[in-house]
Amino acid sequence: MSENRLTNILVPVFAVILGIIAGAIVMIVSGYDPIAGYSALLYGAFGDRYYIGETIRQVTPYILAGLAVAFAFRTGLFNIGVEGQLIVGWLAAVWVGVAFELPKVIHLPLAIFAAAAAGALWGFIPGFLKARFRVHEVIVTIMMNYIALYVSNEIIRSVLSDQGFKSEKIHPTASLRSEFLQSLTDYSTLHYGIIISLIAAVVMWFLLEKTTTGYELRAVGFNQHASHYAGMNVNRNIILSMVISGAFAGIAGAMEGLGTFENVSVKAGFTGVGFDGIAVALLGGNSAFGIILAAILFGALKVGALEMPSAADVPTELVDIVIALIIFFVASSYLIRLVLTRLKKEGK
Amino acid sequence: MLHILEIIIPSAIFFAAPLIFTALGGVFSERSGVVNIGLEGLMVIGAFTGVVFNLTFADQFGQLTPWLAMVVAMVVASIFSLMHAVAAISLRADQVVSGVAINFLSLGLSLFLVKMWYGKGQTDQVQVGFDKIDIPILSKIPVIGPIFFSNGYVPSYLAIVLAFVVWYVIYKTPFGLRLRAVGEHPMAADTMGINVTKMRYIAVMLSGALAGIGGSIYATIISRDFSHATISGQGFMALAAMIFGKWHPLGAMGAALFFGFAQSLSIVGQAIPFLKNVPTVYLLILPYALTILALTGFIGRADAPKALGTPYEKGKR
Amino acid sequence: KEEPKKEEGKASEFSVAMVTDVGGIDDKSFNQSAWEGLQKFGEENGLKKGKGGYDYLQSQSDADYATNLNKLVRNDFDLIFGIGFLMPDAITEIAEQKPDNKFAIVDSVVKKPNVASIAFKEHEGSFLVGVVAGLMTKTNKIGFVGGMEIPLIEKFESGFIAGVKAVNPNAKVEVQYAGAFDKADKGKAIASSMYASGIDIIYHAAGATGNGVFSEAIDLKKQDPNKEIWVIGVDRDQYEEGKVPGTDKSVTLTSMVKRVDVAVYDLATKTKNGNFPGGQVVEYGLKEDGVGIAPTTKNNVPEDVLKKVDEWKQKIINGEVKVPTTRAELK
Amino acid sequence: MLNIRKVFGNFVANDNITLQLKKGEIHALLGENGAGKSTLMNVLFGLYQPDGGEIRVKGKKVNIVNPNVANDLGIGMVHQHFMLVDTFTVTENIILGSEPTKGGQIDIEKAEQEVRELSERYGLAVDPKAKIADISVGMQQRVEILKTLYRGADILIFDEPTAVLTPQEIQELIQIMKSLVREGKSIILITHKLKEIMEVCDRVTVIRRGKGIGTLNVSETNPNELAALMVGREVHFKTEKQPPKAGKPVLEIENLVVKDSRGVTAVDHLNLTVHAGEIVGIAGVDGNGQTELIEAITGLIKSESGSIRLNGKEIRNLTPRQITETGVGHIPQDRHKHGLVLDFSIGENMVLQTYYKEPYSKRGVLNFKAIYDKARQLIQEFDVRTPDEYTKARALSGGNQQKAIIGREVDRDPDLLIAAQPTRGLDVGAIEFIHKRLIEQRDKGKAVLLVSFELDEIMNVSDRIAVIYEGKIVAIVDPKETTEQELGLLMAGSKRKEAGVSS
Ligand SMILES: Nc1ncnc2c1ncn2[C@@H]1O[C@H](COP(=O)(O)OP(=O)(O)OP(=O)(O)O)[C@@H](O)[C@H]1O
Ligand SMILES: Nc1ncnc2c1ncn2[C@@H]1O[C@H](COP(=O)(O)OP(=O)(O)OP(=O)(O)O)[C@@H](O)[C@H]1O
Ligand SMILES: [Mg+2]
Ligand SMILES: [Mg+2]
Repeated sequence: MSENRLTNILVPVFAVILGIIAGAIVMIVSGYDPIAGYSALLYGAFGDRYYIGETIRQVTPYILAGLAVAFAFRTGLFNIGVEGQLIVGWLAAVWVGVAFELPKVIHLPLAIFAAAAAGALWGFIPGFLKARFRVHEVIVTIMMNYIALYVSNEIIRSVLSDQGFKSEKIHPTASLRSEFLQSLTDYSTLHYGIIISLIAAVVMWFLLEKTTTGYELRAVGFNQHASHYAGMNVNRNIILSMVISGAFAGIAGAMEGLGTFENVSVKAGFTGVGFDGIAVALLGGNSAFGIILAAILFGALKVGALEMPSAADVPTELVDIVIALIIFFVASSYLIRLVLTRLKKEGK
Repeated sequence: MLHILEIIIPSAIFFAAPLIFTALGGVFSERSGVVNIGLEGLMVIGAFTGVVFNLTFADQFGQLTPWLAMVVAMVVASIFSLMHAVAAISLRADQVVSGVAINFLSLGLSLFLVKMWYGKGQTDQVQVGFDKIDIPILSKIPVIGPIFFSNGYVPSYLAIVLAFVVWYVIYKTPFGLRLRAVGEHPMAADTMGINVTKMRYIAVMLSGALAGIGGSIYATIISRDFSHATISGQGFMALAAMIFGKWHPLGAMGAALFFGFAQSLSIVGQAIPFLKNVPTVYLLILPYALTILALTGFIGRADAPKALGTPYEKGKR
Repeated sequence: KEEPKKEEGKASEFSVAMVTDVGGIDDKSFNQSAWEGLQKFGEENGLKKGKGGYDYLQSQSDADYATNLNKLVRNDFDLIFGIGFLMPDAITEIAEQKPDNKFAIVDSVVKKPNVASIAFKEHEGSFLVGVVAGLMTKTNKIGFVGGMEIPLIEKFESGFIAGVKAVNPNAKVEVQYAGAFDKADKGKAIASSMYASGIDIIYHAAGATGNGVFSEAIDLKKQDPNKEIWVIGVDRDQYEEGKVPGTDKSVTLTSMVKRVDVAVYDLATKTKNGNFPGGQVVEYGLKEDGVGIAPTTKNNVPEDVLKKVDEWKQKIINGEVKVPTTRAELK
Repeated sequence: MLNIRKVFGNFVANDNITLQLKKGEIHALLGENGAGKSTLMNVLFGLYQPDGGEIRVKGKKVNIVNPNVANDLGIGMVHQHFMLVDTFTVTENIILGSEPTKGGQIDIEKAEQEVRELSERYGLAVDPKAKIADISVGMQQRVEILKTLYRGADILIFDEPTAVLTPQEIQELIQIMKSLVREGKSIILITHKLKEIMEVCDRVTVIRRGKGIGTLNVSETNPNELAALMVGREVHFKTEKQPPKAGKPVLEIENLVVKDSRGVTAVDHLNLTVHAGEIVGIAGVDGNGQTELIEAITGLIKSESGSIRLNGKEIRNLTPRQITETGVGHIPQDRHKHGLVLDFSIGENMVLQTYYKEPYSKRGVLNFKAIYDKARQLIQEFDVRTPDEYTKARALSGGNQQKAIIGREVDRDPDLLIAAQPTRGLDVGAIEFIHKRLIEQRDKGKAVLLVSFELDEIMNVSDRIAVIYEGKIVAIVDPKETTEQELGLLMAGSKRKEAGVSS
């Protein structure tokens, strides 16, 4: 049991180490200096309080996107639609942030709630289609991503602006920004969203592990037939799972809309945060705590990467390669497990 | 109306061609039981390789360049797909996750190389592309000729021919029978002396090869250079076409043509009187919405290969 | 750690940097042009690329603008450019936080005392290429392909149509927007449908989406070298983009060049000399040589047409003709 | 096969087993669940590589590295779980891997012709063009046999071939095996059914816990000796039980109509009553509506019409949960599909139907202490062999999984306990245990409904036997007054009268 748990922790750690080594090899082969590259990355992620603020800001949506992917995953569903749910959440949050003038205690929660609701709605559709027609959610969520992108762009153009490309700035009462955090981090874009992310992580853990609802969701995820046999409403649980997952993703969008950007603009393509969420969830072993750690890692990699071209002449894409390889190694954990058991045996 | 078809259909076909190639690749992979979400990434590799080859060797090979680029892209992407094969088949990785990793990696790696080789975010424009042709004789047929056989690219017609070839291979040859057996019931195939692992490797590599072709002709015909935005969603569209087409080569081709049609309609639509007042957004989301509708049973149930997504472990019950 | 560097930098030289949007410094458009201007400035003033000289940072997504601007501030550049109409929010924010630093924004307006805004009269340049198109069309059908439907691109559209109508009231201009600046496939499909419907000249103001327009035109030209179809380039001289392989011809009729390089160079020079136009909008039009038609235009456009173009150019510079900037003004 | 040794991890599945097969004999391989029979055969067939020992065919040492080599040596295997591709035709399944071709294309006509000829020669009567999904289990097995014959096998291995067959089909299979032997083939037969060994086999090799116990001539042994050799102790075949004390009706079914997933009427105006304190066994050939009947009672599928009453209360078409709460326990036919969430711990599985009730949860929050306390108690009581209650259900052997399910269902103390094939694939020891538990329930005054394809089990355990045929109960008989022959005929659809018994 405990041995198993140890392996479960060691696998992602090994994956990260292997990914970083592979990244170094890529740099060496391409004629870059890996030490300079990684030092630049490290400096760009944690070098001073400004960079730390930026890193935490990036970690915030990553945690939520990771939770969204993981929540669905734990209940047997693959939500590739986090990206689209995030986009509609972002839109909804900004919409509320722009359209109303309310006291902060009402306005901010309302905007976040709107984001969660929009994401939930976007998750509901694939959930419903899966429950009702047994349509595979992977394909539907991929399609829903594109629909989210085009529909939200259209709304930004024709409703939130006058054929412009971005909305107005949200009212300060709906903003997550804070002078205090900015002064703390030398004017980084850090905002209070991180607290919401951490709360969301606790909520996910509690909901899934400690409640009857979570028990049902997990049971349905593992074995629908047995859940039906046990008297659970399978369809309702499938939908619920996608709705909750979508709500997490929607809140991730709110973090961008109410914190980082304070507006929403027409997007030529996806934000990528939703897809990165898959990596976060996977590396985090789909557990709330693991996701926080994984989000910190990926957030630091992404933010730190921006320092690499100027300080070490290394293209930022190196970090995308490293992240991809980390996912690869985690996915192929069979190999790492094999090596670990070998090592253990020899140790005995 | 006829005139509008003359505008829409040729562009529907050239939009569809990369999707057809890639979707046919998907058919091979998924028929063997390996999910391939990585088609998008494999197309990226194909597009990248095709463009880089084209830029590098255009002087040596002249008009032959795009064809050679296509072949090289095919080879490189199929080698790249080995990563998915190793992870999904030998290392029993979650196939969806491994596919997602392929997508991340291919984009990261190709952009990294572009920056390294060209010192900037995208390549130059390729100078030697495929030629537009009117198919001799066929294009002279009244009505149909100008609509279907004029103003097309050779690779587009190749894609359609290939769909029939793949159909023949999958349904009429021993290889196809074995491939389908491996995707439906790998253990049964194993006991019949079929090397499940080998079959799946071949299938995944074929999917890489065809997605590579798809990506390279997309880049050569349509975008003409390679950047982060060159392949943005076409691989997923191909995946959708394959499912829409019920994992059948001709179905996949039909679906890809349909998507091409929807996309070309969303663009040309603005020029058609009765579509003029329809907001573009409806036409933009049309292919995606239709795919979802189709999946909900509009066109009957689609049964995926039974072993799809499950790694085969010898001796596991 | 930063203190000594600051003194060193300030004492000896003037340093300048820019943040690109996602296009990068080789987008064959305003990012590239801006970088060319900055390079020219740097070289002429004996600066080195990098900290303390001239440099750029490329953004991967719009999330990076603020971060990149901040990064340059932290590296003590004396003047920091934000390139592109997507940048104003980020510039506004950073400019508020760092009132002692100097910023400039291209293609947008930020009203802050420490920000200089660079605007171009794209409508004027577009008017001139509209004149070329109006005089050159054989079919009296002309196309305009826009990237995103935003006020900036509307300036191109309005100026262009006004130019066409000024010389050829019978010509019809069909307008289509691709919805993105990086969707070559859309550009190609739009071009394909436009050429098929008898349009013979397309003006694109669509960034990389315009690559698709070129690709379609080239392929059609290759298929039938006698076909009279043209593309009008944008931002830079796009003659090379229009080269038909195997020939020495180009489908590029002319290009509306937007001399971001001129503006960037000019503003950097002003600032170095202590004339930073903070809080102002500096406009670059025909008069300032900030916009214009490409020199390669003479390859495909006959002398008499060029002469006409020149006449119109003078009229605009003199103020005789006022070019519309919006559809409303066009009417 | 000499001194074959096969190790999985630390587990020795085959420990120096020797088995010698003579030409033209039917050789039985006997052993408990998990004794290592399938493993040994998989070694012979090339699916596993042995860690020790050697295999000789016709005196020559061979190295069987994969099934192809086995095929070339004339060894064919009919697997315990059929190895057939559902969506393929009979012919496609048979030729798979050695397809006749004409110009690169499969020559399907030639193949069909060959299959037809083979099928006729051995009296198998299989339609070469039929889809596997559309033919009966018995037919599917014949396809499996044809697969081996098509490849020219001389040695045929049958792994538990009779477990899935009806008595009639078993008789037909026995005829087929005999005809195969007559044609000079040799057969290794794995089965748990001692009766079959006595009937058809020439010799028998017994293995226990991976070790070879010995080889006997069937004519010189008897079932009791074999069972004792296999288990290592005396086994009682006849389950001891008191006469039933039947009480009031618990389950009353009237005119029930249920359609199966394809919309075909599977249960057709069925009537059945089960009383408190009795075990009613449902005998029938697979596919006569048993599954649909049970799923309709338990609410897993909807029924068309009729009535199902539990203790007088109408429960037809209620949800599974409502029905469970009314007092129905259900040991499902497929323990992996319905009975367990394999990736949950044993503890979590123990509260699969009761997790939302106190003490297991309060105000929507689970109480894991209560859950695992309960699990420990049941594991103890029902002798579930598991490292601990936190172990995933997946890690348990089939018999122990079944014990866990029975523990859970019995513990809820339902008025009606439905047991569908509760002993399928289990060894005699486990079967004995489960039968005892069913009878215990009955003696506590509960109603028990038992569905089984094993006539032995039905005869042994039931107080009354209801024979189901084409969705109807065609007869109710007393096990003490009937024979397997009679039951077999009834199950095959012949009227009671014809069987010579008045109803
Ligand atoms: N692939 C495997 N990996 C690890 N252990 C295995 C594997 N296959 C079988 N075993 C172990 O070997 C033992 C023998 O299994 P085998 O399937 O040969 O039993 P069997 O005699 O055929 O049982 P049954 O009567 O249930 O069919 C099993 O109890 C199991 O512990
Ligand atoms: N592939 C495998 N890998 C590891 N362990 C296995 C494997 N197959 C079986 N086992 C182990 O072998 C033991 C017995 O398994 P097995 O399925 O043979 O039991 P069984 O009693 O024959 O079950 P059944 O009644 O379902 O046939 C279990 O503890 C199981 O964990
Ligand atoms: Mg077994
Ligand atoms: Mg067995």
